[in-house]
Amino acid sequence: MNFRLNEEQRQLQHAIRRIVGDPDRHRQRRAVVDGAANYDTTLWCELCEFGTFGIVVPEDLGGSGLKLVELALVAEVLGAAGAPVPFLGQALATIAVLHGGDDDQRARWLPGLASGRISATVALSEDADSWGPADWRIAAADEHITGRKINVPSCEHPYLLIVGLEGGGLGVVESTAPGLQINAMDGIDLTRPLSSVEFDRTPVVVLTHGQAAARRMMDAACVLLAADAFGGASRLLEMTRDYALTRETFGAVLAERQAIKHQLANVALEVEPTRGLFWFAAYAFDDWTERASEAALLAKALTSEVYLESARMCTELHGGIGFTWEFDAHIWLKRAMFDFAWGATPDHLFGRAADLAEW
Amino acid sequence: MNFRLNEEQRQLQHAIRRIVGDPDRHRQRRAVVDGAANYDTTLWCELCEFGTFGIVVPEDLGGSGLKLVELALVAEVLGAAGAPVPFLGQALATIAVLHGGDDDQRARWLPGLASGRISATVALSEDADSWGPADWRIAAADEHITGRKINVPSCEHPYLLIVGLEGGGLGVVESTAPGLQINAMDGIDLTRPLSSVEFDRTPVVVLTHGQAAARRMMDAACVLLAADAFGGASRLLEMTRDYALTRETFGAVLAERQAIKHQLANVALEVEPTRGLFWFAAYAFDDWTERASEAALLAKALTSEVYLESARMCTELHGGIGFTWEFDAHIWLKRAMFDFAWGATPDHLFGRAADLAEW
Amino acid sequence: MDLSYSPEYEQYRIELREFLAAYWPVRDHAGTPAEATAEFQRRAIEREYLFRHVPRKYGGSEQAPDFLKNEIIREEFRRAGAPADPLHMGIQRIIPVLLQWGSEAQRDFFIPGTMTGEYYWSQGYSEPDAGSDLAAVRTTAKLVGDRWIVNGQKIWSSNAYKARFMNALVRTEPEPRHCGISYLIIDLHQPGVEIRRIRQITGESEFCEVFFNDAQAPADWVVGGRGNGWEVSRTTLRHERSGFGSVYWLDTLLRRLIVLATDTRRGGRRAIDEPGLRREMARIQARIMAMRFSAYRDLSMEAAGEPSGDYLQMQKLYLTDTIYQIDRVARELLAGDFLLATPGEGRDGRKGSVKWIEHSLNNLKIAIAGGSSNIQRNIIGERVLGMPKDFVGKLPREARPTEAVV
Amino acid sequence: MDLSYSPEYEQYRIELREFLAAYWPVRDHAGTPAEATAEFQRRAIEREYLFRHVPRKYGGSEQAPDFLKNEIIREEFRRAGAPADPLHMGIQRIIPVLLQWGSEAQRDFFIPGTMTGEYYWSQGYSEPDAGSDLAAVRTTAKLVGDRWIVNGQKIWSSNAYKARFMNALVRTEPEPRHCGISYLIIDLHQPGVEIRRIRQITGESEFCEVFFNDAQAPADWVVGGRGNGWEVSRTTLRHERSGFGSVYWLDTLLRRLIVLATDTRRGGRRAIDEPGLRREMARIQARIMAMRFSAYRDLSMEAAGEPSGDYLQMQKLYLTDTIYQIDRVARELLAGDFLLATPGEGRDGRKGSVKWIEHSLNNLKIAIAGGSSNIQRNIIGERVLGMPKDFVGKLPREARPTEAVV
Repeated sequence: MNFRLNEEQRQLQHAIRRIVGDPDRHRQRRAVVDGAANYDTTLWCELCEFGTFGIVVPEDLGGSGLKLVELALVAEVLGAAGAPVPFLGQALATIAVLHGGDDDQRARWLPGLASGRISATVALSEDADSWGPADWRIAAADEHITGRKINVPSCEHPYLLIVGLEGGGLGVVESTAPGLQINAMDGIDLTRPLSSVEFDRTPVVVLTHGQAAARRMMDAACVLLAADAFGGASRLLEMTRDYALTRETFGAVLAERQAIKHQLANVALEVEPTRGLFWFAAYAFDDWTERASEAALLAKALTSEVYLESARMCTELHGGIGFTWEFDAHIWLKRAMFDFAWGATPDHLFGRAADLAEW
Repeated sequence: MNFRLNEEQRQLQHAIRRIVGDPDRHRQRRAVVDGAANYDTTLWCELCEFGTFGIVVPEDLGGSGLKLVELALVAEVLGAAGAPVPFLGQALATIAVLHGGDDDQRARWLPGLASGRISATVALSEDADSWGPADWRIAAADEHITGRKINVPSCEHPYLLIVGLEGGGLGVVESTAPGLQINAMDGIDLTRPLSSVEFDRTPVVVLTHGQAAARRMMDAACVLLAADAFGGASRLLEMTRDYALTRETFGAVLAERQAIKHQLANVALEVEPTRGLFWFAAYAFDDWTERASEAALLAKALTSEVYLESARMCTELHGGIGFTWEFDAHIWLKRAMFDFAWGATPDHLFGRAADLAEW
Repeated sequence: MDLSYSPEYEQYRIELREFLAAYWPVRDHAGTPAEATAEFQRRAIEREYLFRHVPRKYGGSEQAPDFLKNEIIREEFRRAGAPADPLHMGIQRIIPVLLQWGSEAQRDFFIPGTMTGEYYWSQGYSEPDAGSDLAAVRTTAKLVGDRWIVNGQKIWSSNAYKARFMNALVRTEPEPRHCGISYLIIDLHQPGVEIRRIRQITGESEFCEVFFNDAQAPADWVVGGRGNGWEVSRTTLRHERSGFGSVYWLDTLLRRLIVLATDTRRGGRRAIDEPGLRREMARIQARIMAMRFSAYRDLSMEAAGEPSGDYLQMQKLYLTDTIYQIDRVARELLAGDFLLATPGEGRDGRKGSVKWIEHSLNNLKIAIAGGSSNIQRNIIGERVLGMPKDFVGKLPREARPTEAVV
Repeated sequence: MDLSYSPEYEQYRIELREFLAAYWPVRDHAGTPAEATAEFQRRAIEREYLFRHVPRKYGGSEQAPDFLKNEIIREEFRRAGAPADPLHMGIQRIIPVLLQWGSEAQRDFFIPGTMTGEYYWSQGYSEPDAGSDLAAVRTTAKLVGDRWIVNGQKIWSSNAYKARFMNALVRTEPEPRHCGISYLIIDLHQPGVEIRRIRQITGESEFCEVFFNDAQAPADWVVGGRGNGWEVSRTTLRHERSGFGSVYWLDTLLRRLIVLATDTRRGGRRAIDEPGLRREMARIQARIMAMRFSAYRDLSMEAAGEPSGDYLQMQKLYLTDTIYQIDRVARELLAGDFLLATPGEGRDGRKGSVKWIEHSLNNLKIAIAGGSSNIQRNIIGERVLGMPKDFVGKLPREARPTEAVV
């Protein structure tokens, strides 16, 4: 037993950090935020080439046969980088097919999903107040669906849509199918745009083990968002610490003021322990499945709450500059809003964790 | 319209401050806390002589015909002083008879209550989780009652007990009545001890307008406890500020550390605005009765919560000395616990205020 | 202690209601809506309801301060939906400064146009490396003949892009820190001034950067004398302290929160029926009540000539915290709509959510602008509690003991 | 990353269980219960389950550090209700100090008696005017012949009234601040020592004041050399950093909170069925989970010889905050019982509440003892975030700029 990263995991994070650390990536993120681009397509290609989405896919289907821990470690780095790529949808769609597909379905889609040749996303919630399998109302009738999904993480050319179906199962819709309309929504997080999707008698392939896969996918969503939140919060804390060490007001740098030192210490105090929490949730997903849902719910709930609170404090500590569009802090503040709300808010998740615990 | 104290009100507070400010009073408070006495009987006599309990009693019944505002201003000063006197029971019993008695009942008891010649208290809750008229289960049958009340503010020789009755009315029991047994409870606040009272076919006089009076009395309890809480919190803040200005650690007084300055500023920020809140609640009790219950509930809920949080922070800022019995801070910490819990906790009161607001 | 209005004030209210009933909205007016409003305002000034603190000679109604009348005017104008005293910077801050510090010529020149709205103002205090630290001002003004030649840069000037004048702090004297600063009025419509709007995280661009490159100002546009800018500017800041404005605003926010909670369903039930949420909202209600009556108290004391209480010095931070508590409740209620810059897309009944997202970002602005929360805590610690001022920044850097970080 | 135990460790656990099943509780022992327990402990040391960090020559089992074995031992001893390594100060702190800094003679003299419990220790760091500021120590020890003559006063010494020895910081050298301090062992059973118990706000008297009036100590009872007391004491403090003890404790507290919430009724329903309360408890559960696995991570890294993470430096403050969150939930559930030092009087089923009141007061002690929360924040700010140390107190008072308070 040990609970630390092995050499491969450290190298994985190091490699992704190198990819997202390129100055071109920072420029592209800014271009996306300023509306000059929808995604960082270069980054997307590099991540695909690296095999990011094959991480959890078995080797015989074109992946590297690793676990959610490794994918979460990537999510952490992308969260820290504020990477404008449709990671979430692709990762969740891959997990859905992995756990929900029968042999044929897996063989048909997983190699493409793993390589990124097939881009994909997930269409789950139907209104602002609900996300989960129990709330899905679109029914597959005669292998067709009609209805509307919102808050769908978008990608430029989604080829596959994993759709939550009535009864808690999952369906696969190809974007070339008839009766499909995708409209951009006005998302607050410009690095992860959202769409609404209308289905009008659109052909659907129902995933054979969709119900079990849906629960797994929801757990994975929580883990990946918690990892993103931890990465983002850590990054903002670091940015703010660096700012406090250099920004001079009233004759002293901010960091020399004890009140500010303590405010940042309080942020660090909330952020750092959530690392162990999302690690455990990721670990439990594959290796301690009885605790997987509880850990995933708690990880997403606590970490996203901490992220949002930290982002507010860090932005506030920057003073006026933090409130400007030009300065990057708001990119993470808005990512924190995304992580807070996508897939259900902390209140909701804490409540479900309490139910699971059978208190 | 104005919302400030008039000259008489200022003089009233000044006079009470002079009474409680006598060094003998501090010594006696310490004696009570150390178990050498149950009350400060000298202080009690002085308050009675001063006419404290006649404040809200009409002049023709031996009082001074003032309002709850004046009584709350006294409660504030007693709260600041941590005065070990059975003020609460006496004040609430007087208000119960004032609002609930018919002419005969008022004439019989109010002059004695006003002068302090009749000492009295109120017996309301029957279990730890409920306080209010709707929860009272002791029924007056044939002018006798049987049952048990707990958390009764005690006084050395209570002559009258105002008892909450089934249906939300009030009864008066004389302590000389048969079938009455009073036992001390192990209260956390040593300056305001509590008793349980057993009635066994004990004669009771039902107050004619008891139901209306009970609601008024519960509102008054909230106002007086809010006033006590404001006074106590202000006093602790002042003590801690003074300590911070003199206590030297690591080469500087505590007050020179910005983190501590800000922690105390945060305490002041929570405490000071509750003054206007309890003033309004006291004012509304007599002069804006449609808003009286809402204001009383909110005042007690917010102020007692602020008191307890402030007391914890102030005690913590004293370091080790604050954790000693010998040092006075815990007297107010435990009074804060009393104000928090007696007459229902903030959660309960906020909930009732929301119900009143018909949200 | 008396919250009822005396007969005199009740009568005042009745007359005001009659006035409003008669003249607002303006009926049968031949001109544009703006002209109609202007006519209404002229009437209201005549009747002493507006511009009460401005002398008659400048077009005001020159009334003694009376916070009760102000309250009644505010309440009744609100009720009628009538345009009350404009709240923009020029009228709220410049006029009081000019009245206290300005020369006769300055008052005559600036006040009337400011009142009519012709002269719109923007404040020039902060600089890129100064932030809240006004004494660190580096923009200079040099007197050359009868003109000040201004060079430097201001930032966070609200709405400078649509303002005519700036009231700026500039360095005119050789003395260090705040001793060398003057309060100078600068015409923004001149070649030496360049204005760049700053985009905020909400996407709006209220704030501006203003660059001075040999911009000019007449020699006699310094207000309050050379080198007195620090003191003059502090007068102005004191006028930021409003009475009840924020309480009315919070009332509105809480009402909208209740609507949001009523319209939101959680687990098949109305969110507003959940005990925990009800408690949170009641706690907010209690804080609003505390604010209202604490302000009443302090203003009553001021009006009676007594030293006012401590609350008004805490008001801004208490407001900031209360606003944030509202936001924390709202963001959970918004749920999925919290993801959207324009929520409610495709669903009914929650259009109001749009403003909640703005609110959620804008309450950060409240925490930062007008003296950050940490500066507010310094003020409370020092002025209210009498604790010592920080000297960390006062010490020359070479005199600061250093020790290796462990 | 692997939370399962390897076969080797699983085997270790099985053997330990067998051991415990065989020897605990001690059966058919002729002596007193204390003697029976002592015999069990001797067996456990023999089998290398206890005193693993103590060399064999002093009676320990001299095992290499292995946090997994420690965990397994802890878990299984807990499960069996068997007496594990005593946690009192002597064993947790003195033995490591003596092992690292002590002379051979000191180790031989003090360690065996400490292990058997014969020598009970109390720590003498704080002084009335020093608090957490150990460098301000004023108790002196002067070497006269072959004896130290000790004069001064210590405070907050836990259980000094029942201790035999004190490990004290005393000033032996002329150098200022922490340079002149030595780590001296003092026998408390001598005429020059007076001990006064301090009553705490809970009514208990765990802490003591200790007065030295020409008390004596042998010349060679200084540990780690003269003037090195500061460094020696910091070694000790590092040993306060426990692994999972606090997590197990929080597990227990949360379980008891759930019982309390289940037994409490609010408005006719079980309190635990209220959504807001369930969320609060789940949030606490999340924090406990975060603590457990963050500690696993840092300890795994240490065990692998890597530089450990930052969590262990934050553990104490995170614990303090979590404990307080538990208290805030509990006090509302206790309702009227929160008024009572011994609640439950006259009602059934809530006897457990007694401990909640103690808990409510004692969690203040947690915030204060072992480095106050503000000191913890300094540590996090400086050591984890690399921000500068405060110099406010480092500056001579006459060098501090002063300015009149506004």
